[in-house]
This record gives sequence, structure tokens and C-alpha cells, in this order.
Amino acid sequence: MEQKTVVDLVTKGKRIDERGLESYRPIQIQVGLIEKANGSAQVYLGKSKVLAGIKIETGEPFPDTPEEGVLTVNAELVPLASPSFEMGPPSEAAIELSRVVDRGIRESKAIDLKSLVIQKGKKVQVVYVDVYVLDHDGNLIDAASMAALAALANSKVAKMEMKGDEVIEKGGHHQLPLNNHPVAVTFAKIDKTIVVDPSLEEEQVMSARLTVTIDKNGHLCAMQKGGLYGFIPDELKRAVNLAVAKAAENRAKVMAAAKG
Amino acid sequence: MEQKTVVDLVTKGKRIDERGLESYRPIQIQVGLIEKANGSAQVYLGKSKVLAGIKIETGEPFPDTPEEGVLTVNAELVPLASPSFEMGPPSEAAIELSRVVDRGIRESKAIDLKSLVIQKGKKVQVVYVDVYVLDHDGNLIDAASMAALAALANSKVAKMEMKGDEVIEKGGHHQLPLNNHPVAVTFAKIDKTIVVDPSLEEEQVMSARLTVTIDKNGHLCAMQKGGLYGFIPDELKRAVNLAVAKAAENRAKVMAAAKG
Amino acid sequence: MEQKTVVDLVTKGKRIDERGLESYRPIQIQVGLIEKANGSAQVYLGKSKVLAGIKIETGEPFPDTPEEGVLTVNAELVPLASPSFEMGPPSEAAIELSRVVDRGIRESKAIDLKSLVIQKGKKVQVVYVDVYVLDHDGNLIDAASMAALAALANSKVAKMEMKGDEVIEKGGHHQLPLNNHPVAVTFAKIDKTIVVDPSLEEEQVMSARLTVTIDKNGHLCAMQKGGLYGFIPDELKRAVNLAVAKAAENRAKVMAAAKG
Amino acid sequence: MNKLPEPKQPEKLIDEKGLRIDGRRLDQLRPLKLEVGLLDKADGSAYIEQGKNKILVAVYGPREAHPKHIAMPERAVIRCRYHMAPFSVDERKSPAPSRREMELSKVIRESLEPVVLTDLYPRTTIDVFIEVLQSDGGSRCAGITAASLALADAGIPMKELVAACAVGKIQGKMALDLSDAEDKYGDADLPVALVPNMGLVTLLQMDGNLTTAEFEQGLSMAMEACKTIHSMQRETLKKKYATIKDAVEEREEPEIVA
Amino acid sequence: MNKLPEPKQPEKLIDEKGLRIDGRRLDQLRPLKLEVGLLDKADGSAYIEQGKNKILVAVYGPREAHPKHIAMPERAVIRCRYHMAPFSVDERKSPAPSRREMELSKVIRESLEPVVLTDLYPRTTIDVFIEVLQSDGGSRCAGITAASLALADAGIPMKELVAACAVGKIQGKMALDLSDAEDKYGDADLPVALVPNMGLVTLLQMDGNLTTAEFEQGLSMAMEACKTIHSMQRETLKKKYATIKDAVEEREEPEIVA
Amino acid sequence: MNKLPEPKQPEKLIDEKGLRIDGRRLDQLRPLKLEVGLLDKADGSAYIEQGKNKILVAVYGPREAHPKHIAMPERAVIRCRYHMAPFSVDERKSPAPSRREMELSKVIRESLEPVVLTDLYPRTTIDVFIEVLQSDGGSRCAGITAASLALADAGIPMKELVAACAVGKIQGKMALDLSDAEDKYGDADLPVALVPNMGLVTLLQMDGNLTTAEFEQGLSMAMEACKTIHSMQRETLKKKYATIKDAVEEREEPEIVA
Repeated sequence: MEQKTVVDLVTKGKRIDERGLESYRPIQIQVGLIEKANGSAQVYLGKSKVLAGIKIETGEPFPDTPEEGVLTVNAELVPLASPSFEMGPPSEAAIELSRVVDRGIRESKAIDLKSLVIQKGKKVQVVYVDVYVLDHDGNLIDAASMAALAALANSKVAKMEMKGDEVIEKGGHHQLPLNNHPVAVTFAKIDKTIVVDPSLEEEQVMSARLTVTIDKNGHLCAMQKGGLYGFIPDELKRAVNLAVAKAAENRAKVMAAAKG
Repeated sequence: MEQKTVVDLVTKGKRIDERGLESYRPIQIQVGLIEKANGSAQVYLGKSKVLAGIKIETGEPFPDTPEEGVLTVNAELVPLASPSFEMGPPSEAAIELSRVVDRGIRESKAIDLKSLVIQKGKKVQVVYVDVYVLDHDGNLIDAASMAALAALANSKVAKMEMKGDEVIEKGGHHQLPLNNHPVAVTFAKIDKTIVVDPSLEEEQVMSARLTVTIDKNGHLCAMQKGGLYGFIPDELKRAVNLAVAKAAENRAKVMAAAKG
Repeated sequence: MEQKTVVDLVTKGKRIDERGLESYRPIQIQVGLIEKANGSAQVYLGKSKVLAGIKIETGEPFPDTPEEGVLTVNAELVPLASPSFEMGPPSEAAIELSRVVDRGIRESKAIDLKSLVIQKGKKVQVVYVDVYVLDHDGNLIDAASMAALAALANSKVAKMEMKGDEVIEKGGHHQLPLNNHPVAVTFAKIDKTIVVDPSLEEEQVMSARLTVTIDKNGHLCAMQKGGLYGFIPDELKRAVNLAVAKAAENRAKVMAAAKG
Repeated sequence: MNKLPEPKQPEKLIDEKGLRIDGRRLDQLRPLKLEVGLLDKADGSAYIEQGKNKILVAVYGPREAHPKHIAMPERAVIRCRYHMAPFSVDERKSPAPSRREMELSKVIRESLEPVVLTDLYPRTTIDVFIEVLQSDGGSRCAGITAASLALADAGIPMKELVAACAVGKIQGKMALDLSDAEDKYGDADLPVALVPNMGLVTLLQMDGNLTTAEFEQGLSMAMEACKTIHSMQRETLKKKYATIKDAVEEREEPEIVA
Repeated sequence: MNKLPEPKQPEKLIDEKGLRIDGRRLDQLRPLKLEVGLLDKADGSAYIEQGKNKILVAVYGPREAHPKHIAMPERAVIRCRYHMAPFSVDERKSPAPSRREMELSKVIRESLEPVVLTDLYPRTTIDVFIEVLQSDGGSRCAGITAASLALADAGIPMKELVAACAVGKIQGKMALDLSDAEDKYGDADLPVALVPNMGLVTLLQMDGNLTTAEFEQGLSMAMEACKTIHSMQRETLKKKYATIKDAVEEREEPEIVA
Repeated sequence: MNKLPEPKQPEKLIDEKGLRIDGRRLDQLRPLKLEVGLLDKADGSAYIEQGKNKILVAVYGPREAHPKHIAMPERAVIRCRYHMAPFSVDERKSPAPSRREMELSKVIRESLEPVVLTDLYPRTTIDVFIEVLQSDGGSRCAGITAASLALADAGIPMKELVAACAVGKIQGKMALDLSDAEDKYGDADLPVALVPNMGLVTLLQMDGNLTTAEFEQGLSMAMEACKTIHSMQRETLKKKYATIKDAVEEREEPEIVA
């Protein structure tokens, strides 16, 4: 890869894979691949590939929120996905990825945590969102965000009730109710140009990164700037407005795929 | 040590310590050395030395087996025992050792886990088998397997009952009932020859290792192949049959020592 | 810093900062800086600076002491405080520091652990003493010991009671009762001379270190020898007697500051 | 504890016709699907579906050893990680490696070592990453089958492909390639890896209860199955190379024509 | 679970006069106190109080990279640790770094990088240690404000000081510099770091719910506040150097006279 | 929580005749057994039984430092690990090192350093591994006594052997070498290590409650006991060398005769 080429092209309004500056790579979404999960989805974003699996289990609420279920988002950058990923405890990048995906879901109130209570203060349902990166060709945040949303929209929950001290299944399942559909849109700043959905080659030359997560009402629910440089206010405002449009496009694809 | 010598001898049907190919080094077993343990045994296998201690404590069952007690086997390759053992979390070798010993005990149903329940789903007895390697001169699996069996056969359990919410001792002890007596027999492949009970010198030149654990009925209850090469089917069949005979001999020694 | 100078001066009965051999550096104590803590105190010992914060929370007793609350002392040598402190799990030095401070408080019975029980065997108050080193210019043990004592003397506890299964606040607070006021006094052996309250420069040339913790009755409640050399019995006896006097002086300062 | 009801214990594992709960005969493999070369970043990759097992394997290397002190002067070091995704099993698994995963990583590595020509690449590492996306009994064997394809896909010189398959005992009979439920309620499990032409068994583990005769029968069944799988592995690689050849030829033709 | 009663949810976050629970206007900063150079061992240090936040920052470096392999041949590596004391929050926090602390350490480092002339010190590290002694909403921003002073105090060449401040939404209105209670019961939080003269936003995070218009309003409010804080930072450094200059001149005068 | 009933609190720790629960006088040591050279792989080893303490010590070194960066250019680095077997105490102990074990490892190392001629072996490590197989009060002291024998057995040059013993206070009186129950229900514990001929105290810790007079009395009692133990240590080494010498001479005699 010629770093110089990527930058040169972008300054001319072009990209190395011939996309427009404001275009995403092709997005493919499959749901339900993991039968043992309550829900699952695999997203190809160009050659990036992310699998998200949802597990919903009985557990205990946090002591300070006895009337809410628990949402846990975790991301694994397994070394299978990239020569730059290493074995061992989660890296800074993996933690950032999981926390940005988490914020989108949590802050948009996509999951009604109150509906996950089985017995107040004692037993609740715990929703685990596990993001598994399988091939890293850039912009993992958007791929992970879409995979998580599709997997949640694909999830079924067993009906539970208390019988004495124990939680038992009533029999039957229902769709996990989703109140919102947050979608992350990520931008890279390359030289003085802003592009959407950076590929790995572009990430390697970008000076800064901005993620804007948009909910189904077109509101912002999460943002995250990354990278060793910054943005000027005009860039931020343009990015935010573009994010609203792009999120709507991508959300439509995700929700269509989730319905199957 | 001359690696070549060890191999040369073996190809001539001899061994560096003058044993036969199918002979064990001398086995010495002492039980009850650790008064604070429920049971204990020290095994010398040649110059290898392994101490096993049993602790039986009150704990909780696993959620998916509410009607069973808990068996936990752990092995420590403490750096006191060999210049090749390091401080820190358990190595791959320590984990393999503990898991092979564990499988022998668990799969032969040596301990009746159901008999360890104090109150179903709430309180059970937990049997900790801790294998402590003190001197590493080869074939730790067999030494550990015999030490664990002797220590279990040497173990006493306090009688427990529930009183309200609490577990209390009824007073008195009984022998931990053992339904089976699994014994591991390990082979090494050196050049094209199979020897039993490899010493450290032999382990350093072996191409592959095979452990066969035999229960008191002469049945197989665990196997584990190790090392960077493999076995042909005939070697495996011969080893399995030889293991049955060798296990019977060693079991007799262990159970005799355990009775005191 | 000239190591030789420090030693030379000491052998002449002088110190590099012009103190006497048996003199402490200036001690300044402020309490209550951390409003979110139950109690807090910051101690300057010369240029060494240590902050201690107390948190008192509801928790469970240890199974073997169902009728006692819990005392936990932790010390953090955060890398902000010295170029020699590193990130990561607590170092040997941090563990020793916390354990010596812990022993002083625990062995002098400064806190009546029995008074911390809310419901026997189920719910107790847990007293966390967190020692935070902010600037390391030597003799952290004495600075930490005084900071911990001042913070405890500054602590308020919410009144708690059981209501059914739950612990609730009755409303109101009271002063954490302190039965004793342990103070650590640390000596360094430099060449053949014993000095009190070693600075960092002195610690770097000392051959051994001795801490003597004295309670309010003038009794010893903890001792700790450190460093790669030793003490002769006469040195120990002199140090112990001097510690009684020095502890009384410092205790007066701490308790005066704690009252505000 | 679990979200979807776990499979209940079936009344019988073998019916009166001698068929198993999923309708298979005792000596029948589960449906098997193999693919190679599906990951972009890895030097080699393979994917296996065997029953409900879904396993992805990537190979990186030979590459510079990192950290350096693990390098060996006279050969490549193979490293292997068998790892399960948190959602791959009935009850969510912590992503931190368990003791079981560490043991399996070791024996899988030792099952692959005999065929890799490690002495061609001194001072390097060859990394084999096995990710179990869904687990269904026999995942270590499926992992080996796929790992050996991924090594081939990475162009690592090997004497031969390693194939693996487990045999078990259910209701007192030896049965090939146990599924999750059969493994859970069965009497023994015997995973085997074979280098068919060398006739070399490079993985062998066992737990449960077997007579020596049952062991011998099981070993033969497993070896036969490994040979079948071996053919499928070779077929998979052939198809891949044919596709590449076609692609290359297609692309090259115009040039030749021009 | 907690020792002292946590702040209860107030009935309203803004009263009929448009004032907040602590009496501030919507565009008003909390009381802010800045100090530099208070640690003896660190190469540079700073302290900030902003509301009840009490944060101490030390800078060490440029110094030899340790471990060596993290060094970069063409520039200094900035490392940053944002860490909370166990007693800094309502419920005691374990001293082991949490995932939140690890994320904030990353974004804070990335907010400082753009101003530090790292290429002057190849092969070294510059370590920024931020210790939150008491936390009260907006601690990451307060940490950045103090960190940039500590870098200046350490004599690290920078293009300009970075200033940071959060804006939030409470009761449907954008409000500057949220306190703990406002953060907890408010609707959104938007922390911003600004390099004022370059006009560069180097930290930007958001959580909650904002329209694009609210975002733009919030961004402007935050940038204005950053400029105010920037003046205070410069003032603080000036005072420090004046003090040093005075001290030096006082000491030097006799010599000159003599 | 425990398997076998723990020792109950005895009614009195000293009876009317001035004897302790195990029948000892106040100034009497528990039965003490010392052995050296019992491990095959270690460079030196020793075993001690003191009361119910059963402790094994191995010494490795001087050997190449690993990892290298811990080596010191002008002397050997002594490393020490005091570690308890999971079954060594009443309630099973996790094998991961506790904070107590880490502290004791440090003070034990510092008690041995003063006698070892570390400057003879620059750039190496000398590793002392103390494994407590059964613990019964005073295990750190027993560990030091054995460690110093193991160092001698490894042929590490030392100025002198270190001996160690604790003194405690029970029922208001100073008593030598407390057992578990005395330690648990007693009033103070004062472990001491002594280099007898140098008159140097190299380990000193204390917890409980002592007047300065009690401390001085206790220190004297401990030092006397250390001297006794020192003689036993020397005796043990002598016997060992005598045995070796005999063995050598026996073997050599025929040669000389021949």
C-alpha cells in the first residue's frame, strides 16, 4: 500500500477503492447464524467482518439499580482477525470499541432495562452483547454497531417467572423489545479532508477519527473522537449532519436484514 | 547426560538406569504426613517426588449440578522442584497434569459426588485435590495420579448437617468412600521403542508420550497423548493392554500404602 | 545528591538537611479534604506527602469472624509520586507499607471491630483505609501511619439498621469510635549511626530500616525491620525507647489536627 | 441459568432401528462443510461446519517471532490458540481462556506439529488461531481438521494434512462423531487425529469408560472417519486451486490473446 | 451500599429563575482553582479544583523509554494514565484500573498529543499521570486542563495549552460544566477539549440525547468556556513564573549590589 | 467452613505448674528436626520440622539471571519466595501468592542477604524457594532456619548461618516458639532472625501488645533460642559432610589399598 497514494487521492476527492468521500463500502448483514445465541448477526463492511452474539441469562441487578436489568457489551479483537491483534487481556482499542458500542445502545435506551426485572432487587435478565471481530479492514466501530443492533433485533427471550426462590422458564419466547435503533457513523480526517467509513488503509494515514451515533429519531446518542489530531468546529458540524443521513440509510439495511 | 546414549540403549532394549522397557522405577508411598489435610500422600517414583493433599470443605454446588458435590483438582509445578519450573500462573504443563489426574478420578467415578450433598442446591462438600510436585525427575502424571489416589483413600470427612441456614458438624468422621481406584500408566516413544515410566532423561529425548488411566475393573477411564510426534495404532493397542497390567500392580501398592 | 556526603555527615552526628539525628522533619496535617470520604487526612512529612481516605460501607463478615466488622488497609504507590514507582499491580514495597500500617491499627485494637456488626454473621460495616502516596521523599511508613490515624480520627459513620433483609440508614452520623492511637516511628541505620525519620536521600544509603509502632499507652503494637543488613540488640533497644517518646510527640500533632 | 432451554436428556440415544437422536447410523458422520481462504487479513484460513460446530481458523506465518525470546534457532515455533466465543455455548462463557481451552490448545498444537516442516523456517513463529463460533461436541477435532486446511491455505509446507474425528460410546455402543447431547449423556469420548498416509495418530484423548476391546473398535472407527475427512479436505483444496487457476487463466487469457 | 447518603434526585435541576441546584446560571462555570509545581519529585505538576473535583497531575519526561520496545525512533511517546483514588467516588472504587479509566486514559492522551512537540525527543516517553482524588462530574475535562499545565510546568515544548470543559443537557436545556448530580439526572453530557488559537477540538465525546442543533449550541458553549479556562491557565503559569522571577531576583539582588 | 474441627480456644494457655498446652516450659523450643540435601534437582535443599511445621527449601544458583534485566553488574541478586501449599493450613489456601506471602518473601530475603557473599557472583541470581507443606506458627522463622541450611547445601559462600525463632506473649508472659494455638489466642508475636557470631538481628517483626521491658526480655529469649538452633544447624551440616566424607573415604579406601 502506498500511504502517499491514499492521501493524494483523498485530497483530489477520490478514494483508493473508487468510492465517493461520503460513501460507505458495501454492507452485507446476515442474522441468526449462531443458533445457541439468543440472537446473532454477521456484518461485512467491505472486507471488515464482525460477528455479534447476544446471550440473555438470569442474574442479579447492580445494588444501586435494583429495578433494572443489566446490559453488558464486550468486544474481542481476536488475533485471528489481524496481524496487529495480540493474545491477552483486552487492549485499549478493544475497550474503546466495546464502550462506544455500549454507549450507543445504552444512551438511546434501545433496551428497556426495567422490562428485564424478574424480581426487584433479586433477579433480572442480563443481556450480553459480545462483539467478535473476524477480519479487520477498518472502521470496526460502525461494523460492530450494526452487528450489535442487528443481533439485538434478532433476539428472542425466554419467558421467566419466580417460583419460590427459583427462577423458572414459563415456556415460550418473545422477541426482545427494542425501543430504539442506534447506528454509528464514523469519519476519518485525512490531510484536510473528511471521509466516511475509512478502510484500514485510510485509517493508517488518518490524523483523527470521529464517530457519531444516531438514534432512530435522528438525535445524537453517542460521540467519540479518536486519533492523534483534532477537528475544527465546522468539520464537526458537517460530520454530525452527514451522520444523520448516513445512519438512516444504514439503519434501514440493518433492520431489513434483522427481519430476515 | 548423553542424549544419544539414552536413545542408543533403548534401541537395544536397555535403559540408562538398567530397568527393563516395561518396568517402573521403585515406588514408595507414605500417607498421612499432613495432619491438617483430610488426607495426604507422598509418592516417590524413582527420584520424582509428588505430594498430594486433600481438603474437604463446605461450599456451594455448581448451578447446573445442584445435586452433586464438587471435585477440584489442581497441580502446582513449584519452582522448588525443577530448574525448568517458573514462578507465576500455572503453565500449560501444570494445567495438563491437573486435568489428566482430574479425568481419571472423575471419569472412573471414584468419588460419589451425590453423596457430598448437604442440602440440595445450597450446600455441598467440595473435595480439593492439590498435587504438589517436589522433585521432578520425569513421569509426573503417574506419580501425581498415585499420590492423588493414595491421598483420597487416606481421607476422612467430618459429618455435616444443616441447622437452619447453617452447616454444622455433627461430630465424628468417616472414611471418604471411594468407588473406584484409577491409576495412570504413562509410556514414552523413544526412536521406535515404547518404554513405560519415562525418567526425565528419557522424556528429554522422547518423541511422544501416552498416558492411559485404568480403573479397578481394568477399563480405560482417561487417555492423553502428548509430545510433538505420534503413535501408530499397534503401539497404541499394545500400550493399552500393558497399561491394564501395570495399573493393577501399581494400584495394589497404592491401596496397600493407603491402608497403612 | 552526594551519597558520600550524607554518610559523612551522619557519622559526624549531622544530617544533610541540618536536623538532629533524633529529629523529625516538619509535620503538617490537614483533615477533611475529601468530602466524599467518611474521613480523610493529608500529611506532609518534609517533602513526602501522603493522603489517606476512609470509606465505611456495608458488607459481609469473614466466615471465621461472624461477630466482627472488617478492616482493610491498602496502599497505592502511584507513579505520580516518584520516578521509581511503576504502573501495575501493587509492588512488594506497596504491600509491605499497607501491611505495616494495617498491623499498627489492628494490633492496637484502634477500631472496635465488634461494634461494626449490623447483623451477626450477615451484615457488618467494612472500614477501608486507603493510603495514597502523592510525593515520595522518604519515610512513607510514618507519613502513612499518621495519615491513616488522622483520617480515622476524622471519620463519621452513618447509623445503620436491618429492616427485614436489607440494611438501611437510620439517619444521622456519629464519630467512628477510636480506642487507640497507634503511631509508627521509623529509624534508618547509616553506617553505624541510627537516625529517625530518614529522608529519601538517607534511605538510599541506609543499610537497614526499623519501624516501631507505639500505641497510646506507650506499648509496642507493631515492628518491622527492612533493608539488606541488620541491627545489633543495643540499637534495637535504644530505638524502641526513643520510639515511645517520638510517637507521643507525633500522636499529639495528629490528634490535634484531627480535632481540627 | 440459561436463556434458551438446553437440550433435555433424551429417553434413549439409540432407537430400536439402531438410529441415533439425529437419525444417524452409529458409523455415520454429521454433515460436514469445509471452506478455505475466506479471511482477508490472515495468511491462511479455513472454516468448518460439522453438525452445529462452526469454527473459523486463521494461520499467520511463518513470521518474525514476537516476543523474540520464544524463537528457536533451528526451527519454526508453532503456537496455537483454541478459543471459544462467549456465545458459542449454552451458557455464556467468559472470553478469558479457561483451563480447558489451554489444555486443548496444547494437544491441538501437538497434533499438528508432526506434519509441519518447521525446520524450513528457523527463528519464526507459525500461529494457528482457532475460534469456535458455535460448539457442538467434537470441536477440538473439527478445529484440527480446519487448522490443517488453514495451514495449507497459508502455503506452509506439510508432509500431509491431519484429519480428526471423535468416537464415543452411547448406550453401550461405539458411535462415530458424537453431537453435544450424545457427548453429555453418553459414556465415553475418544477424540483422535490421524495423519492418514503415515498412519500416525497425533491426537488421542479419552474420558469415560471403555474396555480395551471397545477402545480398539473405537480407534478403528475414528481412523476410518479421519480418512473420509481427509478426502474431503483434499477435495476442498483442489476446488480452491481450480477456482484460482480458472481465475488466473481467465485473467491471463486476454493477455495471451492480446 | 454507601457510607454517606448519596445526593438524592433533586425535584428540579433548574428553578423558576433559571438557576441550577448550586445557584449557577446555565452558562456559568463552577468555581475553578489552578495551581502548578506543587510536587517535589515530578518533573512537572498541576492541581485543579473544579466544583468538588480535586485532581492532581504529574508529568515525568522526556525520559528514557522503559520497557525499551515502546520507544519510537522519530518521536517521543506520550503515555497517559487517568486513575481514580478509591475514596474519590461515592462507593469505594477498587484501585485496579477499570475499563472506563482505560478508555479515558486513551482519549485524554489523544487530546494532548496534537499540541506536544513530540518530534523533539525521539526514543523517549513523556508520562502524564492524572490522579482524581475526588470526582464530581467533568473530571476528564478537569484532568486535561490540569495535565496541560503540568506539561508546561515540566518544560515540555507545546504549541499551545489545551483547555477542556463539558457541556450537558439538563431539563431540556444546554448547561455548562455539569456537576455530579446534574450529570447523573441530566439528559446528555458533551465533554470537549479545545486548542483555542488553533481552533482545534482534540477531545469530543458524547452520551445521552441531543439534537444536531443542541449539539451545535453545546459545542459553542463548551468552546467559549475552554477559552475562559485557557486564560486562567495562562494566568496561573504567569503567576508562577513571576514568583520564580521574584525569588530569583531577590536572591540575585544582593549579589549585584555587592 | 472447615473440614476438620479447628483447635478450640483452650481454657488457659499456661497451667498452674507454668506449663503450656503442649507441656512445654515457657523457654522451651518445640521438637526440631533438620535435614539437608534431600532434593535431587535443586542445587541445595533443606527440610525442617518445628512443631507441626513441615517446610521444604530449595536453592538454585548462582545461575544466569532470567529475565536478564534483573541482573546487577556488581553482585548476585537473591530472590526469595515463601509459599504455602493449599493444604498447609486449616482452611484451604488458594495457590496464588497472598499479600502476606509477598511480605514474608521480602523480609525473609532481607534476613538472608547480610550473610551471603553476593559480590562473588555478579550478574547472577540465587533463588531461595520456601514451600510450607504444613504450617504451625513460626513458619517464617522455621523457613529462614531451613533456607540458610539450603544455601549452605548449595555451596553458596556465606559469612555464617542465620538462625531464626519467634517469641510471643501468652497469658501475660513471654514464651518461646509459639505454636498455632498459642499464636492465635496469645497477645503478641515477635519473630527474630539472628546471625549469632556477628550479633546481628536480620529479621524483626512484631504484632500484638508488648511493653518495652517485655520486648527486651523477648528479644533476649529469641536470641538465646537462635543460638541453640544455630548449633543444631551446624550439627546437621557436619553430619551431612561426615556422611559424604565417609562415603567418599569408603569408596576411596579400596583404591588406596589396591
